Amino acid sequence: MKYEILPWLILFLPLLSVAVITLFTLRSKTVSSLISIGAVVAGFVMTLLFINANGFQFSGETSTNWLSIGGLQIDFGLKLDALSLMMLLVVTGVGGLIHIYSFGYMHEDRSMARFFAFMSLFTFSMLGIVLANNFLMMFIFWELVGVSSYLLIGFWFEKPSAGDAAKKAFITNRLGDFGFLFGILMVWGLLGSLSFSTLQSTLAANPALLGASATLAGLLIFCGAMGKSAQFPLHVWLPDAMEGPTPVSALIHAATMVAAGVYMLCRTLFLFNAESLHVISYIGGFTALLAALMAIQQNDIKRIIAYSTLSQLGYMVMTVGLNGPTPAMFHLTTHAFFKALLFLAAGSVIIGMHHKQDIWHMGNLRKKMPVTFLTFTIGTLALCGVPPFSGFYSKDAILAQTLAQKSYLLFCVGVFVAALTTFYTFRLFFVVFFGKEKSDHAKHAHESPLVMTLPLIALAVFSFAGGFIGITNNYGSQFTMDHETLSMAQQAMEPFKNLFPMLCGLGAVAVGFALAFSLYKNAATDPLPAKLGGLATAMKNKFYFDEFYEATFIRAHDFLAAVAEWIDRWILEGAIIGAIRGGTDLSGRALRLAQTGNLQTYAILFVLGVVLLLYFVLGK
Amino acid sequence: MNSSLIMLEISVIGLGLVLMLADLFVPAERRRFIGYAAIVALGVLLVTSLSGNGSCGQFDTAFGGMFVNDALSLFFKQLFIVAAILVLFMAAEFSDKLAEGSVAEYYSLILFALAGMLFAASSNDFTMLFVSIELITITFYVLVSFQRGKIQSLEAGVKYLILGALSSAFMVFGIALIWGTTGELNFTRLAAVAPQFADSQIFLLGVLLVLVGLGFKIAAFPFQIWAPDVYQGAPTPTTAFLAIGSKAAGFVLLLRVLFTAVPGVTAHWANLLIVISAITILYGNLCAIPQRNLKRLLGYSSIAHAGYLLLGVAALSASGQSALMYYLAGYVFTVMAAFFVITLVMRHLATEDISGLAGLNQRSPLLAATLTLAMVSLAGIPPLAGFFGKFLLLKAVIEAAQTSHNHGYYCLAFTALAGVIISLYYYFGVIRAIYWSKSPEDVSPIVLSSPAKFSIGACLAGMLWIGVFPNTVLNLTNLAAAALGK
Amino acid sequence: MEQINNLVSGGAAEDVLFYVFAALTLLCAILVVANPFSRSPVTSAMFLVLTIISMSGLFLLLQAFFLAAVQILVYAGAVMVLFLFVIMLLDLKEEQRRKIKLFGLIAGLVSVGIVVSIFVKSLASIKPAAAGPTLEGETYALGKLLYTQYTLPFEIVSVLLLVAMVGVILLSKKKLE
Amino acid sequence: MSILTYIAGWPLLAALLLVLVPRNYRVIIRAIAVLATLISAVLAVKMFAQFVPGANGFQFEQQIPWVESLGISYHVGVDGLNVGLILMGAIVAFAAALCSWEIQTREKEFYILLLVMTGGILGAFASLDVFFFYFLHELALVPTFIMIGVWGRGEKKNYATFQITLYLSIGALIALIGLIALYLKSGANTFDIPKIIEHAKANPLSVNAQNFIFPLLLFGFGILVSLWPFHSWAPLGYGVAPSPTAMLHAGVLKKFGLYGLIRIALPLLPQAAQSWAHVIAWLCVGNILYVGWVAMRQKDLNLLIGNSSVAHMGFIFLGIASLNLIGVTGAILIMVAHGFLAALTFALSGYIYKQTGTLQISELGGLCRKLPFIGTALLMAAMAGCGLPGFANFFGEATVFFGAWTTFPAVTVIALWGALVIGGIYMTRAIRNILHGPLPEKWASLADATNAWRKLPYALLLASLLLFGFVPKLLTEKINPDARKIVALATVENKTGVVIATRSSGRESAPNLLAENQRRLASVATK
Amino acid sequence: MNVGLHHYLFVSFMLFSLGLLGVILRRNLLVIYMSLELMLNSANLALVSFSRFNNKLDGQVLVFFIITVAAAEVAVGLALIVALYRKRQSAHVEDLTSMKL
Repeated sequence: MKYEILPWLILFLPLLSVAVITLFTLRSKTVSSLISIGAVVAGFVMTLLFINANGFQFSGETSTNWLSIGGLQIDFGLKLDALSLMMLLVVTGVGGLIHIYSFGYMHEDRSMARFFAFMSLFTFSMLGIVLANNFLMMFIFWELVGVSSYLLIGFWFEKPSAGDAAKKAFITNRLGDFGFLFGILMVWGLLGSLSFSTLQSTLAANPALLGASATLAGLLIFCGAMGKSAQFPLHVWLPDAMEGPTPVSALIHAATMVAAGVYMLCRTLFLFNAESLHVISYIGGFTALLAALMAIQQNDIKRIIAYSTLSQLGYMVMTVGLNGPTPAMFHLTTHAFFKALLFLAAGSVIIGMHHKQDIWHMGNLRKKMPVTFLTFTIGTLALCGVPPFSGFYSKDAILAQTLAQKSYLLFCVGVFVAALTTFYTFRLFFVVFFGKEKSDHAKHAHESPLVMTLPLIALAVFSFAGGFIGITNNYGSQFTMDHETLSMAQQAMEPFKNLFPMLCGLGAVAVGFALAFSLYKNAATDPLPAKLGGLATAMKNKFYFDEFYEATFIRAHDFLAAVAEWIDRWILEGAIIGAIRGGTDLSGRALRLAQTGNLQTYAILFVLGVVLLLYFVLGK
Repeated sequence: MNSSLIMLEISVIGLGLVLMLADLFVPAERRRFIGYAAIVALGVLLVTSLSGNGSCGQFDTAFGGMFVNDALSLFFKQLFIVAAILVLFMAAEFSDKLAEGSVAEYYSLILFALAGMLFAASSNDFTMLFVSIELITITFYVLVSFQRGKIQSLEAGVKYLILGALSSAFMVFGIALIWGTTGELNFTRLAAVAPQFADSQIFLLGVLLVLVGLGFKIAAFPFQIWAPDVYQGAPTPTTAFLAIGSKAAGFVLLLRVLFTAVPGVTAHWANLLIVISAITILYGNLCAIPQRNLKRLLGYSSIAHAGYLLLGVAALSASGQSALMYYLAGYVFTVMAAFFVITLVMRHLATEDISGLAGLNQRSPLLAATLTLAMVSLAGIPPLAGFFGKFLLLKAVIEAAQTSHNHGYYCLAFTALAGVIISLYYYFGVIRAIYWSKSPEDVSPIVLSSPAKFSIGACLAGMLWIGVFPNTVLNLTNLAAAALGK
Repeated sequence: MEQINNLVSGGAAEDVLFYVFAALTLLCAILVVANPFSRSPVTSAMFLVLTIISMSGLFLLLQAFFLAAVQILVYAGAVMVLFLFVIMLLDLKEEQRRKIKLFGLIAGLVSVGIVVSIFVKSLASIKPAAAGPTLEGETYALGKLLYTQYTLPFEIVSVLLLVAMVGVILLSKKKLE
Repeated sequence: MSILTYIAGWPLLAALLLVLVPRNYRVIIRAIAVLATLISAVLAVKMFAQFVPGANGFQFEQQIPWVESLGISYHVGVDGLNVGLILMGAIVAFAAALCSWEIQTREKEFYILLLVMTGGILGAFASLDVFFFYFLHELALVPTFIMIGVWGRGEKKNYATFQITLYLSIGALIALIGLIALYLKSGANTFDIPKIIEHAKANPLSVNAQNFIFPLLLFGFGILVSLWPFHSWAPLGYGVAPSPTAMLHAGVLKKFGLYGLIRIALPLLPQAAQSWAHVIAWLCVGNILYVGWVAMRQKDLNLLIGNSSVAHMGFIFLGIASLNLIGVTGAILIMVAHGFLAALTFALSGYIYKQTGTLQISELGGLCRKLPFIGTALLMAAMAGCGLPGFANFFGEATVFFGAWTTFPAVTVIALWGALVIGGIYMTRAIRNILHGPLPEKWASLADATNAWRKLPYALLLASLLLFGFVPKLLTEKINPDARKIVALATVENKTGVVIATRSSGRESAPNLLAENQRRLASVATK
Repeated sequence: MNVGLHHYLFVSFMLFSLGLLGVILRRNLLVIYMSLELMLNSANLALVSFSRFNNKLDGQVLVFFIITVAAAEVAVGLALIVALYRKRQSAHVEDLTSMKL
C-alpha cells in the first residue's frame, strides 16, 4: 500500500480540527470554519491522492492494536478497498461541498464555531465508520455519528422542538445500536473475532459456524442499520431531525450518515444468510413505500425531502436484501449527490424565505432565485429518475436487481414508489417555484450568495452525470468476482440492456409527473385532502407512528419506571427502611418506659431479672 | 507471708488517710491542691507499679492464696490507678460544686474506692471478693450522694444503695451456697473441686447468684436498671469513676470467678452469656436513642458497653478476655474524656441537656473536639481506641463461633453490629449538637485550667495511642489473659 | 452457756427447739414484711428485732455461740437501735395506704414464688454430709482463723468501717455549704 | 518509604496541619488542602507512569509490622488492580479540593474532613493488609457522614444522612465480620493479603466456610457499592451531599467494596464465588434495569445522577460475576472510568446548584446558553454516562459485555438494553430539560466558570475520561496480567465437578464452546 | 425425722424470700432496708448451718464479715435516708422519681 499514512490523516484531521476549534478558536467564527472546511477538503484531496497512487481495485488494511484482553482483541484498523474508498470520496467530497455551503448558510449564527466543531466531529466519526476494519470500531464510530447527529440536530437547542428532535433521534438510534451490539457480541461469541477480514475468512472456511443463530445474528446486526438508516420501524426520528440546520440535513440526514446503515450491510454482507436477507429486503421495500406515502401530505419543505430520503433508503436496503450491494451502493452514491443538492437548494430557499419552511407560504420562486431553481430542478429530475440524470441509472439498476432476484412483489413496490416519488417531488417543485407567491416572504425572497450557490452547482453537475462516471465499476469490482469494467458510453447505455424495468420506471415517472402537474400546477392550497379524505390525514400524521410509539414504547418504559420508583420509594425506602428505623426508635422508646424512676419498679425488675437468669439456667 | 505484695494497696489507703488529715491543716482556699498532691502520689505509685520491681510486679500469692498478684491484676491495677488519677483531676475541677468542707474527704473516698478496686483486682477468694466489692460499693454510696444539697444526688444514692444492697444480698447468699456445697472459698482450690459439683443445682444456683451481684456492678442486663438514674444523679466525677472503676472491678471479678473459679461451669454457659451480652447491647443502645440528658445518655451507653465487654467474656477464650481488657483500656480514656467535658460544660452552663452543647465549638474548640473524639471512639470508629477494641472483640466472638460451631456466636456478632449502628445515631446526635445546632446568643468562652488541659490532653493521647499503637496494650492484655488461663 | 448446752443436747429437744425458733423466725419475718395490722415502720423494726433474736436461737442450735452473741449484740443491739432511732428521728408516719399496683404485686409474688420453687427444688441436690456434725462453737478457733488466714479481709473491713464512718458524718453534717 | 505512603500520607498530614491553622485564614486553609491533594495527584501520576505492567508481585511495596501478635502490618503496594484506582482517586481528590470553593461555612473543618477522607481512601486502595484496608476505609467513611450531615443541602438532609450512615455502617460491619471470619478460617494467622492468598493456595478454605464467608463479603461490600436492592441510600445521600463529598464518595470510596471483592473474595473464595456468580449477575439486573427506570423518574438532577451511578455499579458487578479475564478487566476499567465520571457529574451539579440554588429539573432549562462551559461539560458527562465511545466508560462497559456474554448472555442483553436504551433515555431527557430549551428569565444572571482555576477540575476530569477513552491500553495493559492471576485463582475447579464456564481466551476456545453457546443463544432467543 | 441441714436451709430460703418480698412490696425505704437485712441474715443462717454440717469454720468467719459489713452498710444507708428525708420530707420510694426514662 502506498501512502499508508494518508488514510490515517484523512481520518484524524477532522478530529484535530475539533480539538483545535474547541480548545482554541471558539471565539472566532471564520478561523474555526476555515479549519473545519480545510480538514475535510484536505481529506478529499488526500483521498484522491491515495486513489491515484493505489487505484480503486485495491484492498488493504492498516491497523494497530488498541486493546487486547485475553480473547478480546480490538484493533484500531483501517480497511481500504473500493467500497471504503468510494465512500471516502462521497463523505469528503459531498461533505466538503456542504461544509463550504455552511460557511454561507451559518454565517449569521453566533455559534458558528461550535457548529463547525460538531461538523468536524461528525466527519471524523463518519470516516471512522467508512474505514473501520472491525465490528467494535465500527460500533464505536457508529455511536459517535449518532452523538454528532444528536448535537447537530439539537444545534439550535433553545428551540424546544430541536431539543426534542435531537433526543428522539438519539434514543431511536440507541434502540438500533442495542441490536447492533447484541449482534456483534453474538458473532464474536460464535466466531471469536471482530475483524471483518478474519470473520469473512473464518466463515468462508466453515459456513456452518454461525449455525442456528445465523438469522438472528444477521437481523440483530441489521438492527443497527435499521436505526441509522431509519428503516421501518425505527424510521420515526429522521423527519424530526430536520430541526437541525439545513446543511446538517444535507450532510447527515441525506448524504452520509443515514447511508451508513446501507454501507454497513454491504461491508458485512458475508454474514447474512438467505433468511435474514429476505427479511431485510422486505423491510426496505416497506419503508420505501411507507415513507413515500407519508411524503405526499407533508408541507414542510425539508420534511418532504426527508421522507423522500427515507423512501430512497428503503430502496437501498431492499436492494442489499436482494443481494445487490452494487446497485445499492450505486444508488447510495447518486442519492448522496442529488439529495444533498436538494437539501442545499432547499436551504437556499429557506434562507431566501427568512427561515419559513412551509411550502404553502412559498410560490413562484423561480424568478427570484434562478440558480437555486435550476439546481433544484436538476436534483428533482435526478431523484425522480429521469434520464439521463444519475437517479435514472441507479434506480434502474435497483429495479433490474429486483427482477433478477425474481422478487416481483418488490419490483411492483419499487415501481409504485417511483411513481409516488415523482408525484410528491413535483408537488413540492410546483408549489415552491411556480404559481403565485403565497406570502410576503415569498415576494421578497432573494438569491443566496455565491458561497452557497457554487456548491449547488457542483452537486448539480454530479447529480446529472453521476450515472455514467464509473461508480458501478468501482463498486462492482468489490462485490462481483468477474466484474468487467465498462466505459462511460457503456455505462450510459446500461439500462437499455434490460428494457422492461427501465420502461416501467419511466412509466411510473410519467404517471407521477402527470398527476402532480394536474393537481399542483397552480394550486394555492392542497387539493389532495379533499380527494383522499382519511388517508390523507393518516399520511399527514405519518400513519400515527409517533403516537403509537408514544403509547407503547415510551409509555411502557415510563410505566415500568413509575413502578420501579414506587417500589423504591414505598417498599424499599418506605416500608423496609421505615420499618427498621421506626421499629428501632419505637423499641427504644418502649424499652425506656421500664426506667420509671420508681425504686420499687426497679427492684421488681431486678428480681424478675434474677428469676429469668435462674430459670434460663436451672429451670429446664 | 508475702505481705509486701499489698504495698500498693496499703499506700493507697495510707494516702487516703493522709489526705483526710491534711484537710485539717490546709487552708480552705488551697484544698484543691490536696487533690493535685494525691495525683502526684498516685502517679508515683503508678510508675512504681509499672516498673515491675514494685509490689505489683512480683507475681505471687499471699494470705493463703486469697490475694494474688499476676499479670491480670497488674493490668487492672494500672487501669484503676490511671482512672483514679483522671477522676481526681476531674474532681479538682468539680470541687467548687462540692460542699466546701468536704473536698478532701471526696478525694480520700475516691482513694478508698480505688483501694477496694485494687483489692478486687487481686482477689482470689470469695471473702476477698465480698469485702472488696463492699468496700467499693459502700464508698460509692457516699460518693454518689455526695452533693447533699442536690436532691438528685441523694435520690441516686438511695437507688444505688437499695439496689446495691439487694444485689449484695443475692451475692452473699450465692457465696454461702457455693461454700456450703463445695466447702471452698478460694478460687484456685474451688476450681479443683468444682467439677464434682458441675451438675449440683444448689452449686449452680450459688454461682448464678454471685453472677447477679457482679452483673449489677457491671450493669449487665437484667441488672442494668439502676445505671441511668445513678449516672445522672451522681456528681460527674463519681459517675465517671462508676462507669470505669466500678465496672472494671466487676469485670475483673467476673473474669476471675468465671475463668479461675468455675471454668467448667462457665464452659456450659456460652448461650447464657451470649444472650445476656446481646440483650445488654441492644437495651443500652436502644434506650439511648431518645435520650437528651448527656449524663443519662452516657449511662445508657455504659450499659451498651458492658454488653460489648461481655462479648469478650462470652467468647470463652483467651483472645476474648484479652480483647475485653483492651477495650476497657481504651474505654477508660474515652469515657474520662467525655465526662471531663461534661463536667466543665456543666460548671459553665448548669445544664446537662444535649442542647447545652450548642455552640460548644465556639466556647472552647478543645472541649468540642474532645467530646467529638470521645463519641467517635465510643462509636467504634478508627483510628481511636474504640475501633480496635471492637475489632478484637468481634474477632474473638467469630473465632468462638468457628471453634465451637455454636451459631449463637454469629447471632451475637450481628447483634453487636446492630448495636454499633444504633449507637452511631445517638453519638452523632451529640456531635451534631456541638457543631451544627443553632448557636445560642451567648457563647462565652469556657476557660480551662492548665491541669484540666493537661488531663484532657492525656485522655486524647490515650485514646489515640491505644487506637493507633495497639501493640503495647495488646501485649499486656495477652499476658493478663494468659495468667487467667493458668 | 453450760445450761443452754445441756438444754439443747437432747436430740428430740433440739428438734423441738428448732421448730420453735424456726417458726418464730419466719413468723416474725412475715410480720416485718407484711403486718396485716400495722404498716408502721416501728412495728416492722420491732419484729425484725424478734426475728434476729430467734435466729440467734437457731445459731445456738447450730453451736455457733459466738455468732449468736454477735448477732444479738450487733444486730438487735446496734443496728436495730439505729433503725428505731432513725424512725423516731424522722417521726415517720404509717406507710400511707396508697393503691397497690396490681402489676407490682403479681410480678412480685410470681417472681418470689419462682425463686422459692427454684430454691426448694435445688435443696434436693444437697448431698447429706458424710459425717455427722461435729463442729462445736469454737470461738477460739474462729478467732484464730479470723486473725491468721482472714487477716486481709478483716483489715479491709476495717477500712470499710472507716469509710462508713466518714460517709455517715459527711451525709449527716447539718451544715450545707 | 514507598511513594504510596506519601500519596496517602500527604493529605493526612495536611489535615493535621490544618488543625493548627486559625479558622479565619481561609486562603491558607484552601491553599494547603489544594496543595496537599495536588502533591498526591502528581505523585500518583508519577507512580502510574513508573508502574511496570506485568511485573511479578507488587510494586512500590512497603511493610511495617503493626500488631505482630495478630499478624497485622502496614503493608502497601500496587499491582494492576489498584494502580489505576489510586491514580483516579488522587486526581478526583484534587478536583474535589478545587471544587470545594462552594463550601463557605466552617471551611476549616470541611477541609480537614476532606483531607482525612482523601488520605483514607488512597490508603485503603494501596493497602495490602486486610485490617488496614478496612481501617482506612472506615477512616474515610466517617468524614463522609459528617460532611453530608453538616454541609448537606435540602430539607431531606437529616434523613439522608441517617440513611447513608445506617446503610454504609451496616455494610462495612457485615464486611468486617466476613473479613474476620476469613482471617480466622484461612488459618494463615496474618492479615496480609498476599500471604493469605499464598497460604490458601496450599490450604484452600473448605467449601462450607467459603459459602459462609462469601455472602458476608458480597452483601457487606455490596451495600457499600449500592448493590440492588441495597441501593436506596446512594441517590438520596448524593442528592444532599456537598459536591466535593459526593465526588469523592461516589467516585472513589464507593469502589472500595468492588475492589475488595476482586482483591480478596475472588482469589480466596473461588468455589463460593463460582456458585454465587449467577446471583450477582441477576442482582445486576436490578441495578442496571430497575435503577435505570428509577432514574428515568427523577425530578432532581442529583438524584438522577445518583441513580445513574448506582446503575453503573451494575456493570461492574456483572464484570465481576462473569469471572473471566475480560469481565474482570472490564470491571476495573469501569471502576476507574466511573470514578472520573461520577466526580465530574457531581462537580457539575454542584456548580449548577451553587448558581441556581436548585437542582429541580423542571426549574432549570436552557442553561447551555448562559453556561456554555459547564453545559458542554455536563453534556459530555451525560454522554459518557450513557456509554459513549471516546470516554473511558465505553471500553469498560463494552469489555464487560464481552466478558459477561460468554457466561451470562441473557443478563448481558438486559445490561445492553439498560446501558444503551434506558441510559440514553434518562440522560438525553435530562439534557433536554436542563441544557436545552428556552432559558427561563430568572436564570438570566447566571455566571459560567470563567477563570482557568474554576475550569480546572472539570477540565481535568474530562481530560482523564477522554485520555482513557482513547487509550484504554494505558490501563488494560496494567490490569491484564494481575487480573489474569486473580481470575486463575477464582476459577479453580470445584471438587464436586460443577464447572462454571470460564474462558481466558475467546479466540482459541471459540469452536469448543460453540455448542454450548448456541444452546444459550437459543434460550435467549426464545426469551 | 431428724432436723438436718435441709431444714435449716429451708428456713434460710424462706427468710430470704420473705426479705425479697418485702423489698418488692413495701414502699417505705426503711422497711425495704429492713427487708434487705432479713435477706442478709438468711445468708448468715445458711452459712452457719453449712458450717455446722460441713464441719468447717470458714463460713462463720464469713458471717462475721457479713454482719460487720451489714452494720456499716446500715449506717451509711440510714444516714443517706435521713439526708434524703430532710430534703424531701418523705421516705417513700414513689416520691423518688425526679430522674426517669
